[in-house]
Amino acid sequence: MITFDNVTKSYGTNIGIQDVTVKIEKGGFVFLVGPSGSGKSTFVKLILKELTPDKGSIKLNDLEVNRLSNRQIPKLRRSTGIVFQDFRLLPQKTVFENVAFAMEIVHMSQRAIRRQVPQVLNLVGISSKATKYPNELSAGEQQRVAIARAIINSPALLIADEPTGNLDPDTAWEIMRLLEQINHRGTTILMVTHAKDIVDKMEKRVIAIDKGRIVRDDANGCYGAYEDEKLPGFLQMGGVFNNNAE
Amino acid sequence: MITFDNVTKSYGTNIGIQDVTVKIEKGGFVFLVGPSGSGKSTFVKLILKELTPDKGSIKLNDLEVNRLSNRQIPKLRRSTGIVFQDFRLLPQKTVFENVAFAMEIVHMSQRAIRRQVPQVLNLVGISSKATKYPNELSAGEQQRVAIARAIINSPALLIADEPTGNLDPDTAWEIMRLLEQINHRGTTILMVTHAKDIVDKMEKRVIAIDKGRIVRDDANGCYGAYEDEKLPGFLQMGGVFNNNAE
Amino acid sequence: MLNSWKCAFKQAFKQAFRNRAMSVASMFSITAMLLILGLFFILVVNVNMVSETAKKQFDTIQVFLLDETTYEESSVMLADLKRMDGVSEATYQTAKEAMDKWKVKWGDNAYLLDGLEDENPLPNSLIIKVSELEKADATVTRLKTYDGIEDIKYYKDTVDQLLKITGFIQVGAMIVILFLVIVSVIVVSNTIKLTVLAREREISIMKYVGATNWFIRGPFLIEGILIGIVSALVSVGIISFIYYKITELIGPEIFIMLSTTMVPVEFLIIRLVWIFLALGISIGACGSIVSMRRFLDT
Amino acid sequence: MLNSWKCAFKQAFKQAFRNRAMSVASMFSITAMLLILGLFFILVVNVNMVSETAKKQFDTIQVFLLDETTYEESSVMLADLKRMDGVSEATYQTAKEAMDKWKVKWGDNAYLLDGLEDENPLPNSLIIKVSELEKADATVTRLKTYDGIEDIKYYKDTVDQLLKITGFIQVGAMIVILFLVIVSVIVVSNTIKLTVLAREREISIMKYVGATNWFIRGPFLIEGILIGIVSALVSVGIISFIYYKITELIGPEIFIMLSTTMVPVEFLIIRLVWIFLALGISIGACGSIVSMRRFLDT
Ligand SMILES: Nc1ncnc2c1ncn2[C@@H]1O[C@H](COP(=O)(O)OP(=O)(O)OP(=O)(O)O)[C@@H](O)[C@H]1O
Ligand SMILES: Nc1ncnc2c1ncn2[C@@H]1O[C@H](COP(=O)(O)OP(=O)(O)OP(=O)(O)O)[C@@H](O)[C@H]1O
Ligand SMILES: [Mg+2]
Ligand SMILES: [Mg+2]
Repeated sequence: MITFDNVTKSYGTNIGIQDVTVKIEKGGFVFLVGPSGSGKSTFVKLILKELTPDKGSIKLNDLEVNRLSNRQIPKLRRSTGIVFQDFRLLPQKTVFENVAFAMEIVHMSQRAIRRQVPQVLNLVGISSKATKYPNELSAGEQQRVAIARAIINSPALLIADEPTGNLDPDTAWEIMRLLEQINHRGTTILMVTHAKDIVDKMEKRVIAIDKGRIVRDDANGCYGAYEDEKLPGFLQMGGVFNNNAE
Repeated sequence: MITFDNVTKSYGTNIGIQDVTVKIEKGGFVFLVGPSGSGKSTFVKLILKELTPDKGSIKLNDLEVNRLSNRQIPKLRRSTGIVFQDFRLLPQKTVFENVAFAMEIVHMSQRAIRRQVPQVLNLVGISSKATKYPNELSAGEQQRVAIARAIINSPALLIADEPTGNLDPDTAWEIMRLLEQINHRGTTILMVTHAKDIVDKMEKRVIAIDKGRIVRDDANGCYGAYEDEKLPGFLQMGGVFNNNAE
Repeated sequence: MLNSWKCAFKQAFKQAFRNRAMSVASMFSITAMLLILGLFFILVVNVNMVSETAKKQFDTIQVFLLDETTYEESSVMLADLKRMDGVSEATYQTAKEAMDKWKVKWGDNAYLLDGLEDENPLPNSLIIKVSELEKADATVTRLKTYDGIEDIKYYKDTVDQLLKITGFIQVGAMIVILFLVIVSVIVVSNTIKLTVLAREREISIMKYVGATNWFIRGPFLIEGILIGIVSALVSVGIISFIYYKITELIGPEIFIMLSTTMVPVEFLIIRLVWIFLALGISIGACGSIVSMRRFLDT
Repeated sequence: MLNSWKCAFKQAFKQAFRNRAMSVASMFSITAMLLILGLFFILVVNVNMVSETAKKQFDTIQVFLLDETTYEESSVMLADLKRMDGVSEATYQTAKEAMDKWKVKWGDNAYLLDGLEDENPLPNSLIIKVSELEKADATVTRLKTYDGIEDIKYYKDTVDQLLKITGFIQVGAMIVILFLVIVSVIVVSNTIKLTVLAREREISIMKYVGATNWFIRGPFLIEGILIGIVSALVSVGIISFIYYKITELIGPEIFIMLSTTMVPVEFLIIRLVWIFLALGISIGACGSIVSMRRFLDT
């Protein structure tokens, strides 16, 4: 489905990603993890041609993404469901219209829109907010609207950049269940996340990235081992503070 | 420090918070948890008079927040450090300037600004990004800038709405250590979060809110028990999916 | 396709309504510029009318005949002249008739001429009226080829001056109107650019979600056109009203002073509606397309 | 305090630079509006000059004396007249002098007057020049109280007409300029409103972080003023250049046609700089303050 071949993308002196070579199979469910600023969002943006790589080639199915003309980009994006880290909801449209918009751009009929949108809103648990505008929603609710918009067209590929960052554990798990369901229907899922417990419990393939390079690629992996070493250190320091205070 | 007395705030038909009565002591470290859309951000916004309550009184120290005139609001906000859930960085200013801005509005000298800003940026681990603009940062980096801006004036009260939502566990823990350090120096901290492991391990006071009402208030509490019951259910369902796929 | 245009229209109306502040702002700017243009249009049309009337008063060429020229010879000239292009009238005037005219003209001072009647020093003459002042010169050139003519008199200096002044006014007005159109386009496209700039994020989000350029442009375009139409109609309304009031107020005085009526309101409205609609729509449409280009091309 | 103004200035420059697109857009709009205003200013100043010159040509009152009025009697009148307010010159003209003037005036046709010289039908007269056309009527009323006067002649109709026309032009120009100023203010404040609207988020963030209204307003205000100043200078430059070119091109012709020179460029520049700076600065400053109000009052 997705093939990165020696891809490098830097922002001036900042490293985005560096020499990344990776392949994600059709129908897979992949977690992309890594510390803040390690290049995860850059990876995602490259797939959607929001950014152009400095070097290397990116393939989506058999499509050479770099070679797409400006006219072909909308088609690429329409065939992919995307949950952006910053939601990117249209501020002038209601929740319903935001989700409907994704269907309108693929020229679905108004009838189909009126039938499917409420279903999806229900699925992510925000059907009661259909007529609200994004700025009238809590962060978690906005995130769920973004998820609804991404999945409404049953895309072959769903890319989610931190889709549970603003959700409480319960809702987060519900969303994960939803994603797993969608994955089982055949959709390839690439999910960027920091949620250690989710990654650990799901036992899916985990690609770990650090400073723009892939440092680990585990089928059935877990979030990462490094933090186990540091946590006691932290608790110890917390202890030191406590002692000082007492 | 903060006293809510029977405070209700609704948005039209939407409930924000309802009949909330709570007191947070000076020097305390309090977690505010609850499902998405339960009214946590509303609670925070009420303290800063970003919203006005429909009913009830809110006191900050001995200040009756509702009774503040428009001219007094800036003073209230300047005396409080705030990390917004949506960061709210000034897009036209660099990281350095964003943090410096918080010092400028309290009329600190340029010398003090030039000394302290780099220190704080270093503390949150983004000193290398000082000259970047917010839209050139990853989400986690933006969040850390927001934290730096909130703590730079050593406020007596620090309110953080989901300050680790976009951070990897390592960085999140570093930030938590920082907050604890600040707390030990006497700053009252109110932190809204969904990070179950952080809340559980910190063993601080936890106020749980649901549908706008306070449902639990534990000194040395944990994130919540409810999810323990549901998790097995989810795993079970995941199992069902797996069976289907095989 | 039809469906998608219907959709675009609905979107445009919604957008325009939800962006009330911006739509109203753009509308105000376009209306303001059209008002200025309209004002100038009115000035130019009326100045033209006045100068046309003024020119009519200098359309006479006097041809003084030699005393020895017979009536028959002059009749031949007259017939020839009448056939000329640009001559609307040509008559024979005897010395007696000329003297009578002078007397009328002199009014109170006519007694000065009393002594002259018997030995009338005035010659017989031909009085030629030209239809277009610009052709008077050609007529005079032709006249000079005739025999039996003592002198040709026409208000060459006045005519030349008048032609020059009206020419200047016309050229000046064209320059000013051109200038105003350019300024209007700058101001309005700026306004629209700002409108679009303020919605940069909205546009970029649409792109990220996979909307094609025309899908995004459609509603903006229609919105621009709608704003253009509304502005055009509003400004025609305002201009017509003001102009109507002005004609009512000073029209009669102008008539007395310059012996021309002002251009009637209806004449203006009909022309202005079309000019303004064309301007408003093209400004609105081009404005939105041009100012969106930089967001769409990336 | 001083420090904070320095800071505000630095901020304003940075802001203006980082918001180049917006700043340039506002600047264009303000410049455009000032250009239109300047154009009108030029027109009005020149029309005024022409009409003043025209009025000078009709500043003469002719007083025809009865034949029996002696030179001494008329001298008394003359002395009295010279003391009158609004009279700049008063001279005695004999019948002979008057006839000579007529001859000069008639030029080619002067031979018509030849027979009249001996029995000169023209009376002695007083020639009065008035300094202000508007006071001619008062002078005439005074003259009528004198004895020994046969008739008073001055171009009352022409003068009245001229006064009316120049009056109309002046009132009209004031209305048009007022209208233009209003339109400019609308357009420019719209532009600034849009600029601010596009930075609504920025302003609200500053408020949430605890900045006072003046702290936020300062840089915007200074930015507005800077833009106003730049626009004023740019438009004065453009106007002066264009006007200079125009005077060079058609100045001499205008002089020949209307026997007035055009208003010199320097005269215009000095006035325009101040008017435009005042307008630009106040538009920029008021624009930004007014359009920020709605964000700051909440
Ligand atoms: N537009 C940009 N201009 C310059 N540098 C950028 C830009 N976007 C990202 N970067 C830098 O590239 C690096 C990778 O950013 P990226 O957004 O991919 O990180 P990330 O892994 O998504 O982090 P997070 O978990 O915090 O979202 C960061 O150091 C960031 O500062
Ligand atoms: N401006 C608004 N207008 C209308 N309703 C609003 C507005 N802001 C919030 N709400 C509603 O009030 C409720 C509480 O919102 P709030 O932002 O306080 O939730 P939260 O606890 O912060 O959620 P999250 O964890 O997702 O951020 C939500 O149902 C939300 O839809
Ligand atoms: Mg990211
Ligand atoms: Mg919230």
